Amino acid sequence: MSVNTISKDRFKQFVEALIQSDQRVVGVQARGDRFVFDDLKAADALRLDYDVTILSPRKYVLPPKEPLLKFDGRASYESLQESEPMVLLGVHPYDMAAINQMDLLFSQDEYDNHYMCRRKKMTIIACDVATPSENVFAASMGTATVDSGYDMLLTDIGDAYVVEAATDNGKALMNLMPDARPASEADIEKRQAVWKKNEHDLNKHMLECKPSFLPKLLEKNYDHPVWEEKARLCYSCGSCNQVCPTCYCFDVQDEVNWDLKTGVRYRAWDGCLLQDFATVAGDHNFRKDRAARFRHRLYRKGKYVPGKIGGQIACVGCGRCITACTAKIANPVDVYNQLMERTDIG
Amino acid sequence: MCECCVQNNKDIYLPAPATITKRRMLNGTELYLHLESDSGKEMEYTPGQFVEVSLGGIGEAPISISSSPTQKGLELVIRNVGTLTRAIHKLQVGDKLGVRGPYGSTYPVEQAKGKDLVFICGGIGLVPQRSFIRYVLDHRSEYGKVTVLIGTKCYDMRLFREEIAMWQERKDMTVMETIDEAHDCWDGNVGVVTTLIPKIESDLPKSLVMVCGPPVMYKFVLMALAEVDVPQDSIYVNLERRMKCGVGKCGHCQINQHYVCQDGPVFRFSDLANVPEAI
Amino acid sequence: MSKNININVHHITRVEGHGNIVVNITDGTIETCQWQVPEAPRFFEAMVRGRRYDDIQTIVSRICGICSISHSLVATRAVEDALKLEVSEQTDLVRHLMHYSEQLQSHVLHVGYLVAPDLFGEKSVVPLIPKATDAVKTIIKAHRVANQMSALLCGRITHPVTLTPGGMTRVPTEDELRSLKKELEAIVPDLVTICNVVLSAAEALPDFTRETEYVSLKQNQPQYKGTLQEYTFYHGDITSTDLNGKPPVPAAKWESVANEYVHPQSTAKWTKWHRDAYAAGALARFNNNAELLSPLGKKVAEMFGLKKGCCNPYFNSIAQLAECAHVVEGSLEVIDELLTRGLKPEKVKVALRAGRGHAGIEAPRGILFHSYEFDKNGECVWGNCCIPTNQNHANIQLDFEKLVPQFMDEGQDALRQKMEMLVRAYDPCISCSTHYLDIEFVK
Amino acid sequence: MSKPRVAIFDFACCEGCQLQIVNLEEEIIDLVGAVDVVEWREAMSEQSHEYDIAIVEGSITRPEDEHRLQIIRSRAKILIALGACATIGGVNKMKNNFDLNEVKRCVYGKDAEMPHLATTTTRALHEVVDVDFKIHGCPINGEEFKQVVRDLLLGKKPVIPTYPVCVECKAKENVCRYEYDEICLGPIIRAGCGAPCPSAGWRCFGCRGLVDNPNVDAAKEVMEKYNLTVDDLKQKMVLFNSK
Ligand SMILES: Cc1cc2nc3c(=O)[nH]c(=O)nc-3n(C[C@H](O)[C@H](O)[C@H](O)COP(=O)(O)OP(=O)(O)OC[C@H]3O[C@@H](n4cnc5c(N)ncnc54)[C@H](O)[C@@H]3O)c2cc1C
Ligand code: SF4
Ligand code: SF4
Ligand code: SF4
Repeated sequence: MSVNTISKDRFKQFVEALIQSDQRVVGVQARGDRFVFDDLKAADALRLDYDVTILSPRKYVLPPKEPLLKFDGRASYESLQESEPMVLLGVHPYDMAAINQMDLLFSQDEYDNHYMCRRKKMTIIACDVATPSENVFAASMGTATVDSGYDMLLTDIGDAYVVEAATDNGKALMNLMPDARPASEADIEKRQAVWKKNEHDLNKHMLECKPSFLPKLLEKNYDHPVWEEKARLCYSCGSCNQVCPTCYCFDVQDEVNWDLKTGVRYRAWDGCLLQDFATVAGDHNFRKDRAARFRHRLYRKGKYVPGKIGGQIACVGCGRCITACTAKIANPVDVYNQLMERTDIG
Repeated sequence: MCECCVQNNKDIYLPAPATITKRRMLNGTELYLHLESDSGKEMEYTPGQFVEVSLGGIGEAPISISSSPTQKGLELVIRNVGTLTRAIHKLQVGDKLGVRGPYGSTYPVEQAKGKDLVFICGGIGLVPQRSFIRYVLDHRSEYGKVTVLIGTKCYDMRLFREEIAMWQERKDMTVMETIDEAHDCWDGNVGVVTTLIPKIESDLPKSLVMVCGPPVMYKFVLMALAEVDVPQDSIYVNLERRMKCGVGKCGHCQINQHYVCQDGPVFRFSDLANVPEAI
Repeated sequence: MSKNININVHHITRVEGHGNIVVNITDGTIETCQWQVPEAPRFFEAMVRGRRYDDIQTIVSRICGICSISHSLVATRAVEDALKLEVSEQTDLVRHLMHYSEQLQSHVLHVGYLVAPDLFGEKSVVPLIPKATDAVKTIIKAHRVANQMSALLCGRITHPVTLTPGGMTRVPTEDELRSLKKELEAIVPDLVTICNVVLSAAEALPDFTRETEYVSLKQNQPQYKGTLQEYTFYHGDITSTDLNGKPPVPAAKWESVANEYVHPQSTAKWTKWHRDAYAAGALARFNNNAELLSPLGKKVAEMFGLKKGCCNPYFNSIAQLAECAHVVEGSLEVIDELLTRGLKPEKVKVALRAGRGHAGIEAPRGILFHSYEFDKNGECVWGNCCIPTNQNHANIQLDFEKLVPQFMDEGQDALRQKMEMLVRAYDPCISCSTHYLDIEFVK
Repeated sequence: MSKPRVAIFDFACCEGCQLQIVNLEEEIIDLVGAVDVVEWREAMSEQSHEYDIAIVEGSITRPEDEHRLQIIRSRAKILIALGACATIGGVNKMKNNFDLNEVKRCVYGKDAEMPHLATTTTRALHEVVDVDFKIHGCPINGEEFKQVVRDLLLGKKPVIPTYPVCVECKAKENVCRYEYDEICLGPIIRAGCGAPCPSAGWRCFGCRGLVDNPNVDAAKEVMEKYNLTVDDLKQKMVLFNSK
């Protein structure tokens, strides 16, 4: 691991050089009065001071619609893999934490090479949060800062960035930053201060328990009235699923060409809040009630997925679902805190 | 395909071609298929597991393996309920389809050795159970008493009639069949499958009981088993959910914390105690 | 040759909407010769009442799928007139572009898919595919570019969603405009190809003329430099070949031009101005504005010998071809203008007031008028629309009355073919008017 | 296997959905290669009484239309309703909010009683005959149309979304209209269009019709959260979702 400092001007040159390189560069940019990840065409468009992006970088890690294989007739199949080398620039710590979780989920048990292959070709330049968003609560979830997964981590310390290269990929990128100097003690301290501040500030909604307590909290509250109270207003629109960096459920469909023989099998984002997520043939729906679907999401974040990935909570506190939910009921902290109120923590 | 995929050499979503070598309708809606893999390699599986069956352009569906690994090829039984299953019903001997798997948990083939076994099957639930039953029959000496209860909605829907008749001939197993609705050609038991439970001769609390059937059946069978003191950890249920990937990623088959495709489809009932969505 | 003719084309094909042609000739005497419009009436003017000012364009866009952009645009402008809303030059330019996309799309569709089969003696474009694959593909390509242009500017191809009284909800980015420009430049040679293909079959256009009043918009005060000020589709007052030096009529007074009346042959209303009927459409625009066409537009007209004052209705399709060229060149000009100015998102501000507003615009098939009145809450209390196809119905009837005697000796099939072609030449959009063409030769 | 015979018909509508078929551009050549188009008045002169699949656009607004639709139904094995006018009645149904005689008078004045101007309550196709499949939208989405046709040719039940527009809107990375305290029907309207309207800065006005199970009970409380009222919502629903 090497830690350097580079001035913001010089950093811009680095981004320019990156854009000129032969890989795809995706970075955070403004769209209207919000921010999005998009292909970066000029260094000036990069906005590392952003608060939060509308969609998380999941859209690159697990694209909304991705071909899995092509078929020719009923029984002839061939894998499709469309990934390309890519640099993802400006990933916030909570989103990095989400990607780390997904890496685990897609590599464990059955190894998903469509996902993993793309990840391996991806270089992630993370960056610490400079402007807290209106609903972020990463501090409550322990994801205000992150210490793994990225190839490079940037921290804005005023007129310069502290740059930490964490992998070989990251170190190779340092070659595009000839002007970077080893970070001084003072710079490192400034970075420490940013981390400390974020661990305090990124907390617009305060979870009243340690995240590690959530599985236990949920264990006891399956029939809690809050599920029905909240879900009463739920539109089953899956907005909370769509924007969430840790949601990864998908649907699989075949699309056939006009020869009615060849075509592509692809997967596309799905959402457990959608009415027919658990419907099988004969229209039997295993999760028919809004409340049951609403509960399922928060159980997945707080209990089920943690059970698969060594206890890590699958809500990273980005706050996107809070903003995205039209009915204003999706706030996980709000729900978990209500469970706390009526639960004996013993 | 790119390099790193080639390195890993396995795409978990990639079906392998197989050819239909036998085909017959078991009743008006259920089709029996015998498949052989085009690669010539036998699939290695254990009773209770399932495969994902594919028709390019139409889609994929999870289907239980009905054959036993002690025999050659793969046997499936497919009920015509929707798009893919309807398309499969149109296939003929010699036609090909895609298969990947096997997936999911298995019946307790090893732990069951030496024990009395009871199979309670409702309708198409006989299909996966048959895999284990045939396995047991092929290793008959290793297991205790074998009792098979089969309940079918109506006379015409009964599956594997000749095979059941052969089982009934055997001295080393007990097979009891019932149909829900009386029928002119039927002089056997009439009533739901639970009515057969009192007739079981094995020492039920010491037996392993395997249950598979439509969602509504479980509640009643499990209640009946509780009444006769079968401990929950001696009961195995075989559950079904919507499924897309079959490999624990897509999220559709989740029952609370469990993935049917990985933790199931065969569950020990005691493991489902805190799983309210299961039954 | 038989002197008895019975033509009964019930729902003429390859036109938008439903229309019938009925001709009955016994022993050389014309007993019936009718152009009928049986389209189901849809009552838009009644349905807009009670709706808010910013839903009007969404509703009336559904009058017609092919000219939905014109309907949305004219409605939006009528609402703006009622609420006294000014739009920025940027909005005006983007709307021009949007409008051009529709002219191009509609004209290419009409000439390429609906008229060309007649010229080549086919029943539809389908049999032309194997015979003239390249030509058909060229037409498809031009059509696709026009549609992409609509999709970019309107938010979707048909029934625009970017228009709102007072402005635009979305304007294209400069990158998007630059790539549009490339696409448009690339289809200029294709347009020439299409014109040559049509020219090769132009002798199939019947030799038929009838003195006609032609009504269209004309723009007196230039809005911007270049093409935009001239051959107008979007701004301007109502002019006519019968005005004889009198000043054009402002669009607000359109009701005194159209003089709508209900005719028993039609569910759509008919119109007349200085004579018993007038014609609207590309030929009308050409006859009033020919000298203002873009250079390539003029060239196309020349290729076909189309000159100002042409009274052959079949030449409407040729005027459309000239307009295609004009519109592509005009679009390139507008894009350059927008790129020079740079595009900025704009906030739309609306202050409600009670009032009535009117607007006129050139839809692909002719002049189109909308008027609305709103109460102080911005709710519509009255609406009135007058659609180009309706303005042509009476003229088609009069053309028929001259055409049938002229060509009846050629026999039933040839006559029927000419009558169908005539209707198609007007590019009727009967669903606008309500719906259009069935020809009946009554037995 | 012989190619299925397809006929396309229209009733009261703007024909914009048929236009979307034309707008398939090159792919229309593939389409006419995969099926036998035997009647399509807007695009060709041939006509036929024998067809397997009838694609029908438009609403039923007159007694004679009802009769014609019944004949089409009796001849077709599969009947597909094409576009909002056919699937939900579309804008034509706004007429049903008024007294019919008054509507006629409003448009035709003193001539309103002329017999050829007769009109009845607007109905969607399924309110008159059995409809096998619905391709929603005003206009339809060409991609969805292609998929439905190919699925049917394959003998596959087309997958039409049962979830609301918000799903696709969110995927397009739009800022929700409600965040600006503006109204949008996205949460209760069936997806499949790709949310072009919110993506263009406009509201979803509901052209694809309601989802199967819209949460109408939530409307009042949710609208209040944005300083809007249920009446605001209803004002917008009238456009495409009148009774
Ligand atoms: C572990 C397991 C074993 C099964 N074994 C058998 C068997 O041996 N024989 C048999 O006939 N059927 C079996 N099923 C059910 C079978 O998978 C469904 O009937 C089949 O998916 C229906 O597909 P379709 O395209 O014909 O129906 P459609 O209704 O057209 O399918 C709609 C969609 O719902 C999904 N879906 C519908 N029903 C189910 C379901 N029950 N499970 C999972 N997804 C579903 C499918 O993915 C499909 O995309 C099994 C299901 C599971 C989970
Ligand atoms: S549940 Fe909500 S706050 Fe948590 S990670 Fe997902 S979108 Fe962010
Ligand atoms: S803008 Fe409309 S469609 Fe989009 S998310 Fe918001 S409510 Fe849903
Ligand atoms: S967003 Fe709404 S109005 Fe727009 S196309 Fe989709 S359903 Fe129709």
